[in-house]
Amino acid sequence: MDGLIKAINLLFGENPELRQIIAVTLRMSLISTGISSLLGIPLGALIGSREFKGKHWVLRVTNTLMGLPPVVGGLAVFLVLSRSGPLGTLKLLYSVTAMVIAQVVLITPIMTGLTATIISIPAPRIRETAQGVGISAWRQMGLMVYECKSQLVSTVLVGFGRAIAEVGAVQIVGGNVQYKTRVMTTAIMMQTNMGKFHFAISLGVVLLVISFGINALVNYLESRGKA
Amino acid sequence: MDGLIKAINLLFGENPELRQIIAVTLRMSLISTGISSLLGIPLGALIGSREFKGKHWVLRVTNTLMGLPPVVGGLAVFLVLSRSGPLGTLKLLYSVTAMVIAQVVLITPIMTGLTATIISIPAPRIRETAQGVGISAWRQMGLMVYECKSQLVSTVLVGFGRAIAEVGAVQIVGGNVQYKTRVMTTAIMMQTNMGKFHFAISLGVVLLVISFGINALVNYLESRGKA
Amino acid sequence: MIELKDIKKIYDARVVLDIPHLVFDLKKRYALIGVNGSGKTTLLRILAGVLKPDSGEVTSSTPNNMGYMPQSPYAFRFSVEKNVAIAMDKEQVSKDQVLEALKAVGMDHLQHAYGNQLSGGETQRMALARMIVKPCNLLLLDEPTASADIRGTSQIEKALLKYVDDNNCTLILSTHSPAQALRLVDEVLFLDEGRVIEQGSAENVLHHPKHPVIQEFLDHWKI
Amino acid sequence: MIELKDIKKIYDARVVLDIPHLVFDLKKRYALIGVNGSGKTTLLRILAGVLKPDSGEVTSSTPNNMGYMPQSPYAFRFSVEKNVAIAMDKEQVSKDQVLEALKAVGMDHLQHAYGNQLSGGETQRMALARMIVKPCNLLLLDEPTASADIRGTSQIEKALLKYVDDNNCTLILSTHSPAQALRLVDEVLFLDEGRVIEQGSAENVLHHPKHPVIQEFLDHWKI
Amino acid sequence: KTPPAAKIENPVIRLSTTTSVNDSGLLPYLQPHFEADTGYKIEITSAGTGAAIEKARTGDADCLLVHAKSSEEDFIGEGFGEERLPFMFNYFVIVGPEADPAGIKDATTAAEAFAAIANSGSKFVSRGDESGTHVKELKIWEDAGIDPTEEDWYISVGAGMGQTLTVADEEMAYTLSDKATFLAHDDNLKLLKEEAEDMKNTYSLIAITPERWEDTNYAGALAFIEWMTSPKALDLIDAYGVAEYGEPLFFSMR
Ligand SMILES: Nc1ncnc2c1ncn2[C@@H]1O[C@H](COP(=O)(O)OP(=O)(O)OP(=O)(O)O)[C@@H](O)[C@H]1O
Ligand SMILES: Nc1ncnc2c1ncn2[C@@H]1O[C@H](COP(=O)(O)OP(=O)(O)OP(=O)(O)O)[C@@H](O)[C@H]1O
Ligand SMILES: [Mg+2]
Ligand SMILES: [Mg+2]
Repeated sequence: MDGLIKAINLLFGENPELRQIIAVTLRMSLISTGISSLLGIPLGALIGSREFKGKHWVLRVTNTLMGLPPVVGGLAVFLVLSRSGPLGTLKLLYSVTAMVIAQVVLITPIMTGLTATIISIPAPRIRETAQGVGISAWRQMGLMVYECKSQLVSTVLVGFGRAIAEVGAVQIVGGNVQYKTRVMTTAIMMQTNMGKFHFAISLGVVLLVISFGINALVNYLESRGKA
Repeated sequence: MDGLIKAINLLFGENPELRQIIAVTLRMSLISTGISSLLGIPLGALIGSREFKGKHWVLRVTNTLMGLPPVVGGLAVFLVLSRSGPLGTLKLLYSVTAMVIAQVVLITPIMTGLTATIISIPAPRIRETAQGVGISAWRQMGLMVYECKSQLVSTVLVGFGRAIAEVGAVQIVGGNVQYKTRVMTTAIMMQTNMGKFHFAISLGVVLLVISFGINALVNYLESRGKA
Repeated sequence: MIELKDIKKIYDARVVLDIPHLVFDLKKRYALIGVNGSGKTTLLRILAGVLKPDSGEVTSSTPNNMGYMPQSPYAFRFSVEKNVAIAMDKEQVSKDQVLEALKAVGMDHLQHAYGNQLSGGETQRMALARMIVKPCNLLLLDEPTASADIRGTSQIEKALLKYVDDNNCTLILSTHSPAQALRLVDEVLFLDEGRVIEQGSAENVLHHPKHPVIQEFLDHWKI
Repeated sequence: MIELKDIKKIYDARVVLDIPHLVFDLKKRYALIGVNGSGKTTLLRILAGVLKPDSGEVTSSTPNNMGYMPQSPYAFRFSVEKNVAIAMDKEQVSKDQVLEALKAVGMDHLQHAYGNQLSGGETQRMALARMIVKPCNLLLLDEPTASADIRGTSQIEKALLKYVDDNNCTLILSTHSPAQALRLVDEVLFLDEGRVIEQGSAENVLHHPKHPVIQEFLDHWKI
Repeated sequence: KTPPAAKIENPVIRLSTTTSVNDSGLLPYLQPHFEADTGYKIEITSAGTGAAIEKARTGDADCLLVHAKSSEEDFIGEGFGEERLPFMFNYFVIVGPEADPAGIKDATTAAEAFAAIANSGSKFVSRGDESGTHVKELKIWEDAGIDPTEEDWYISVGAGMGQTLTVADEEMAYTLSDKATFLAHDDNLKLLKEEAEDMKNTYSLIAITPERWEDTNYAGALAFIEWMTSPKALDLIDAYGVAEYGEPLFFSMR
């Protein structure tokens, strides 16, 4: 309770830091969800919409990558972006960009796998009809995505949930640098390590409220889109 | 490379610790995935199979909880299980049971949300047919789950992926106690903290291989089940 | 007696069903006829309780033990046998009864096949077996023979008449075949744009329709 | 000329299609007739290339610009207009053409309705409009009027004949109506348990069948 | 020498400690000796100093091993712990890039070194997590008469020592670290400044009072403290790290 009041004070009071942290959090989560969706949905649709040799193995690998430990994914990105890594010269480490990259690595397999699972349900019927009028495999894929729109919106929200809730990777590649790459989860982690458990939980509640707001907004936009 | 060799040595060499860590990891991930599935799939089926007032809000809340930051979930479980918490007398903190509880808190919303999304696709048609022969709403739910079996198996694998990959919550409630609650991810985290990145990554690769094995096994069992 | 009062179903400002008053007598057989989109399925779904009308209500003089077969029945991913047995309560399931129902619709040879792998006509027949495997006193069938071949249609019609007789059952079905209506039912309801524009004995409505729309429609009735 | 050689389709050790040799001449009209499960859909799907036979091959003397309508065509969650237009390449889409095709099957009044909210017969008609909105030289239709009402059936048959004439198109359809076969096609292939047991002019096969199975089958042909 | 296990009522001791003692490998190194000598089993959980103390507050530890004097005194003042027993120490060190752009090697005190860093505008990574190390760092800035918090060369990461060292390594920046963590951490940083008295880092043991939670293993905590302060344990501590790093990581206080 005390922690919650403190968090709300931080949020609406004089101290602008929480607002700044929320801004970075949203920027990072939204951009990485966007990029992951743009990569994962087409890829998942590709896998889910067609029958091909080795599909089983592709699905297994995707499923496995869905369980890539964030710390490991984060470390891999770290090693690539680090000074001694192949992309070290870009000096991206400890930036929001680096966090977005790590998130994209983690979320894209999730978007891919879930999309493939969902698309595979109506795929056979759509394929038969679409092939019958000579629609190219690419356009078929597009039609399948369209037909599963509302389920895929849920998938995007799952991705967003992961992005906003993740801490391991973001901590490693973002570094939790104050005023720069500190996001809600790394701030929560920091409070936790400082033993301020209730304050950490309160920040968590603030994060959930934001998350819920985004969910409600997306659902509202989607239901309006249905007309 | 060096790290990988070291990890493999640890795995197959004299040192039995890695094997013990893997055993704890599997025990924790499998049990928590099992419990979450037993809770989340029926709950998701309940939500996905019916039309009721406020369904939208239930879905939004579920979606939001899918994005519960592991650290926050872990902290909440910590505060409940801690000696000063309501369930302190059970002395569950720093045990595999505590880790399982935290994982269940984190994974159940995911299982619920994904199940609801998937079940909602064939639900209307199944409902019309089943209602037409007087099948109770409960049995209808069972039929829907059955019809989505292979998609729900994917969902369970998603849950397992989360369970085996999660570190934040498990660290807080499990405490990373050697020979007791140390799992792959907390071990990886520890190596990371010591700057032993390549060794950490190698442990991550070992974890992914295990994950892949479980995936392949489940897929194999499932495809055999189809006959 | 099943009575409909002021039933209306509206989709996007389009009235697809509008029935001020309609009565189905018990133990009688009815056919719904009308062009595509005239509201047959909508009416059956409302009677079956799987669709809520936007206004009005359906009342019944006796408690109904109802069976309803949708236009595209769902076939589950398990054996045909089991697909039929789902209609029965777990304790009641009798292999003989299931097999008998399958025989009646000419599907006994496929009892072990997977429901979801059947052909169109086979699926419809299986769904019919599911309806007649247990007793009911109100049977609602949406185009029950649309996908059946002509031999199958004969067989199904015979099975249906037997079932309705055995169970003293009220039958309401929709069909695109006036000939089938003449063979199966007592009364025909002709639907047009969501309204029942004529109701009467099958003979009267299909051979001596009063309404010019029906006359024009029946001009297309060929062999 | 479309030639099938040694075509076999086997599901779980059951041979559902077995065609040692079969030829379809170009610009001719064919009907597949047979009981449920005799293999009509399987044959059409193999001809359409949406199903791979377990052995044998289909060869064609000329490149085919093929159109195939499945037994349960898919209706997309957008307008009827757009559902029809998906058959055309993006650049070609002409509103007039779409409307014309919809008119031909009696669906122009529903052009703005959602495809996935149509009735059974409406869905089938829309799917037919999708087939005839653009030219093709091989048209494969699986029970194209199974869900259509009798007026709709007349209308569709007229539209189909016109389309086939206009496009000089080979037509292969399946049907459960011998009468429809007589009205629409030159040749009938009678399928039984996956085999073509008789092939010949519609008149011969349906009025003077040689095979006793067909004779027995046609006994059920009523008005 | 092993006392019979039957005499021990509750054989499990929950020790809450900071990452530095655990990740440096000291505790895992001492643990088997302690367990063999006393028959107790010790469960070590490590976290940031604040969290480590907080876990003792919530009753989830029997014994505390930390290095933050004022927090420890608060803890005892609130009646959670019995007595603070300093038993070993090491030194904070200033580490940085090998090139040492600020030239802190020539500084005589830590404050002087910090001033040199500030003057050269070289990057400095701060733990920023209110840990003992962070508090020490702020104290040195104060001594140097500099407020770095608004400077753009000052990177506050809010993280543990290991992560802070990683950031410093990547950013080619300076940072203040405890020596043990620095030596155990793999990086390219160089130890540039090692001070005596004003950079001392003292570790203490605190037994949690059994008054609050009746099942607190007070006897176990006392046994652990007794063993840790025994000549044998102190010798082990003084020897730890010599083989690997050529010098001890911790120094016992006798
Ligand atoms: N995927 C499948 N797996 C197993 N059996 C199948 C599968 N698809 C079709 N069959 C079987 O093959 C047989 C032929 O099916 P097909 O759909 O070709 O029949 P049809 O002549 O079109 O029947 P209908 O008149 O009912 O449409 C049927 O008995 C059917 O059960
Ligand atoms: N969910 C819906 N949304 C909008 N319109 C609908 C919906 N369901 C049905 N309709 C429309 O209502 C009308 C009546 O549909 P219904 O299914 O009752 O027709 P029907 O008489 O059964 O036709 P058919 O002979 O083709 O089966 C149709 O024009 C259909 O397009
Ligand atoms: Mg209908
Ligand atoms: Mg067929």
